[in-house]
Amino acid sequence: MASTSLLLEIVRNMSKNIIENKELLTELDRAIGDSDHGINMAKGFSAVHEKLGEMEGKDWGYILKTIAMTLISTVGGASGPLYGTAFLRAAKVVEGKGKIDRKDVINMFHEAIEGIKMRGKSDQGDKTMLDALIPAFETLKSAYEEGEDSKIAFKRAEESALKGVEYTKTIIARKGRASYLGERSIGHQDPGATSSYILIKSINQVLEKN
Amino acid sequence: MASTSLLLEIVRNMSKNIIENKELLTELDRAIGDSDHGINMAKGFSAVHEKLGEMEGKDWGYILKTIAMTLISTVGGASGPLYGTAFLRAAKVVEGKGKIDRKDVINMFHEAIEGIKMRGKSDQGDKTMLDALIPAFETLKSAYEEGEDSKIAFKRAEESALKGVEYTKTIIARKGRASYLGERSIGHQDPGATSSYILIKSINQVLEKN
Amino acid sequence: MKKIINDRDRVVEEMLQGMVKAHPEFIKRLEGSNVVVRKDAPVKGKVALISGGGSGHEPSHGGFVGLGMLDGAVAGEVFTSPTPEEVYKGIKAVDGGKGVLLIIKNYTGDVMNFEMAAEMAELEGIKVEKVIVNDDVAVEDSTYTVGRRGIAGTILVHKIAGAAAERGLDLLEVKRVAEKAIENVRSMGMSLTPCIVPAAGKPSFEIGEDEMEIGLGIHGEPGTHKEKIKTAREITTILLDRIIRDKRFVNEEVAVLVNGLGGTPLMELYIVNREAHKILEDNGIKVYKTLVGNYMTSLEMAGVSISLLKLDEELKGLLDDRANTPAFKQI
Amino acid sequence: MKKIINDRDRVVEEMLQGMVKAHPEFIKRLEGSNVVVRKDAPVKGKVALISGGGSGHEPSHGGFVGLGMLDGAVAGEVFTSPTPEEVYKGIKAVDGGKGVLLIIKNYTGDVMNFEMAAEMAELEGIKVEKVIVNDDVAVEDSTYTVGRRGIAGTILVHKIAGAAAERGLDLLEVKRVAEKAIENVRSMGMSLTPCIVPAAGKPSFEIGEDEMEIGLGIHGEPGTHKEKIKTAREITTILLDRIIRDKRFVNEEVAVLVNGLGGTPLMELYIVNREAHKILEDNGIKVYKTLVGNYMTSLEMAGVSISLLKLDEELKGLLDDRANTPAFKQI
Ligand SMILES: Nc1ncnc2c1ncn2[C@@H]1O[C@H](COP(=O)(O)OP(=O)(O)O)[C@@H](O)[C@H]1O
Ligand SMILES: Nc1ncnc2c1ncn2[C@@H]1O[C@H](COP(=O)(O)OP(=O)(O)O)[C@@H](O)[C@H]1O
Ligand SMILES: [Mg+2]
Ligand SMILES: [Mg+2]
Ligand SMILES: [Mg+2]
Ligand SMILES: [Mg+2]
Repeated sequence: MASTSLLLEIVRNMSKNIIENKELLTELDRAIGDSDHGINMAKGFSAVHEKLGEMEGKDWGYILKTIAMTLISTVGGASGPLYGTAFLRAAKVVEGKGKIDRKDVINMFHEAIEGIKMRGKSDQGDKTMLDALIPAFETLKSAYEEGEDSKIAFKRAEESALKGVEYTKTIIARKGRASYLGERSIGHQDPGATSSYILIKSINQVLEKN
Repeated sequence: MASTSLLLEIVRNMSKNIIENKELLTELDRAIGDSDHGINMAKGFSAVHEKLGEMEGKDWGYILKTIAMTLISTVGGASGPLYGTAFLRAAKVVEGKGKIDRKDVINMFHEAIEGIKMRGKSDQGDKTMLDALIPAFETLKSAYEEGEDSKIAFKRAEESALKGVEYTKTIIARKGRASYLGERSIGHQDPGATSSYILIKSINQVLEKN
Repeated sequence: MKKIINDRDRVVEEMLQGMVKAHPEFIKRLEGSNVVVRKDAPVKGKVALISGGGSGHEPSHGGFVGLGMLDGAVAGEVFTSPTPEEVYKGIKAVDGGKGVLLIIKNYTGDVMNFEMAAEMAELEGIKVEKVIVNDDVAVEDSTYTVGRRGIAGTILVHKIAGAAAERGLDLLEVKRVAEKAIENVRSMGMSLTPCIVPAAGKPSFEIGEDEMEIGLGIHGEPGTHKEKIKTAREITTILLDRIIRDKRFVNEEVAVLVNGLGGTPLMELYIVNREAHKILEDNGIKVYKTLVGNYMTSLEMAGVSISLLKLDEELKGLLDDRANTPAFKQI
Repeated sequence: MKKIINDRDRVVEEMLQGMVKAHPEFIKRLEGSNVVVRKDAPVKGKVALISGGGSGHEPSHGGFVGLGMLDGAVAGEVFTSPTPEEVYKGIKAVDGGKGVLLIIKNYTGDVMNFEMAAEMAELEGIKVEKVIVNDDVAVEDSTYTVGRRGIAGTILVHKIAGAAAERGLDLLEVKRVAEKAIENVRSMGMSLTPCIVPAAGKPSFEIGEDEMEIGLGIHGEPGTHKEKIKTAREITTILLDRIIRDKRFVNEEVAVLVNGLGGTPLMELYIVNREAHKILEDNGIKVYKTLVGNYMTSLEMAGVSISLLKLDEELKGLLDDRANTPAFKQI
């Protein structure tokens, strides 16, 4: 059972890692997008970071909804509504909950992905954040099914996310700005997949410490 | 006594030399002006070159006036009206003449310089074409006064013109675009003085061959 | 990065302040937002038009706010779609009771954020319709792609829809003519240099001294491919060929927009216009109206796009209507 | 040299063709010349205004030909004054019987060529007057110098004199208000990059990645000195300080022109405008009107100039008059 203080630690770590990787994400977006993914994400997660105090002591649903609304109302671009929708859909699953279990984790993750698919009219293989998130989710799910604990499950999920990021280098973008490049998008890793990987890694880092 | 066929040979040589030095003159103007002196002069003297046929068999005044009008109506910029006025004033001295003598040469040269001074409201030491022309003229005059022939007189005039060009490197421009640079114009040779030197050298080259 | 700015993270805020100071007779800033609206907004009894998107495309879109064009423009960060909240504020501020039309350029971010804003406004009982401009033929439009981008042709859609709204047409009618304009407009661009997003501080792509980028958009993104630099004639031919291949303009009357990307001097745009007129004439396409200038830019990028809008009598009339905005005036 | 051109020796000819194709409702080309005149030239019974100079300053000057501004614009080669013959053709074509005013920017070449043209026209019985614009405070004005240059402030002189002519004032009256405008206008510019004269093919000066050139003109000539790049605020302060030191603007009402040199995006011009308004306010100078945009450019040079025009009631009225030209419209 995971508490909201764990969640807040994760959110703090997500903010830290996103802000630290601002340059990297922007640089990746420079190659196949419009040089702003790191700027967008750092802006959003700085705003999230500022709300950490206000989230203290609130339930899982409230915290995730606050993150969602903060991202939606500060980021803009494509990643703002996409990540915002993901967190919003995850929030619905755990409304009012003080602690959550593995089933909640699976449901949240599932809903988040469905939210992105819906909002982005996109799916795995389009060279987007989904190419990190979907494999990570599937790995997580089977690890849980195999009875692994969250530490191991998220460790494996992180590895799959990273593989997903690597995979984005090999495919043509079909969604987002990178899709305008056609063949030229091959060879470059997707910035959004990379930020998704960073978010999952952020979860993992906190779990490992606890 | 100089014939008009000599004059036409000189004009042909002037055109050739100016066109050959287009890049050099433009490059000099790039440093302290607006990168067009070579372009302007080459345009003017190409037009003059095209009129050589039409000038054949005409008198000194007609030929010089044709050059003047051609320069005025094709060059533009500062050098167009200045060189145009110079040739126009020289033309007046030798109107209707088939052959000219040394006195005519002195008068023409004098009038040309006066024309430039009047049109340009400028004088020696302003870092302009006058800094090549005036010393050249003075040397020519004293050489004639010393009884030297035209070959020697123009040889010396060319040397003085070159010294004048060198001198322009040491002074601040007070006329033309270079004057806007103030102190920064020091160290650069004046493009117009350089084109004047080329014109005098063109006369000299022809005299030496004849 | 050579830019005349103060703080690379505050360029949009400071630009908007400077824009409003420059054009107080046309526009005002909506307090606490990056939205500029007509000085007389909301105009009662008139359908209102909102456009916007990332900044860096000036004079788009704030420069087209005024009589006969937009009622409001929502500015995001440089090349980043504004948030739903910002767009929502714009919608609320301009609604004069006859509803609001959103003119959206076809980018994932813009579409998502504007649509979320529309949902928010509709919850408050404001009638909102949207059209999505997708004029850029450099991008393939198929079921496997996100479709063509919206680029400079958007200006012509603003003009047409703005005139219709000013004439007093109702929301669905304004939407209809906007969609007709979108259906009839195609664009294609190229560039000689990248641009630098201030907050990123680096050129948006690398390009050789003798190369040009063909088929790029307006966000500093690379184009579909690089080529050796060609003459204005060849470049214009490349752009128009693609446009004419995409849609039938032959024997039609058109409006031509030769749009500078920000760093290209007007001299070169006029030279491209000369070539464009020649090529159109050779193809039996009659030019009814020409616009040449920086309408939809990409910061300091050097480059040009050409747009063609096929005209019928209705569109001609709307195009000829009066307009009075900072960057588009027609008497 | 990255330019969208065909032939570096034919840019002016091709640009003029493209310009006339773009604006047939405003201007026409005088056959066999590089002169564009109002479509309805000569306007009978109106004093006519001619301006011009080297090309490369677009939209200057052809873009300001039309109602309420110029009657004709004479284009020389890039940065090279047109010949007397060309100017003379322009004068003849626009004279509507009430005489012609030449608006000359203070450069040796322009002054000499325009004066020679005036002499030619006077021989034919045309009344010609001239005014010489010298707004650039970067250049010292003393008996030992050729005096200040004419730069972007010229646009304001066109507007004022053009309005006076359109009102039907006679030649000497139009000249008087033009001279009043000249007396009251001051400008100062800076740049971040050089430009490339097409026929020369090389940058007009060398400059470091972290340097800017202060006090330069509009012909790609270097300025008075180089400095490290500063913020928009500091740059605007440098420019306005020089202007305000040169002439007393304190407690006066002014028109401000924030002019882009061609390669600087509107975003940056608006940021400069923001700073300018702040500084003027701090100095007790009241802004009556603001213009921001590319009015007097220097090919693709990145940079900006600021002009201030001190206004009295007469100048305000003339500034507010209607104008309808390709690049300056006021309804
Ligand atoms: N339709 C979509 N579905 C899922 N993810 C998307 C979609 N469009 C874009 N993305 C993701 O968003 C990332 C770009 O985000 P960002 O640069 O912040 O926004 P923008 O593209 O508007 O500049 C891409 O790398 C991609 O992973
Ligand atoms: N007032 C003047 N008197 C004499 N010569 C001048 C004057 N102004 C400029 N010049 C000469 O003209 C030259 C520049 O000519 P050019 O570059 O063709 O014209 P512009 O200065 O109009 O671009 C200068 O180098 C100088 O020698
Ligand atoms: Mg991006
Ligand atoms: Mg020159
Ligand atoms: Mg973006
Ligand atoms: Mg010149």
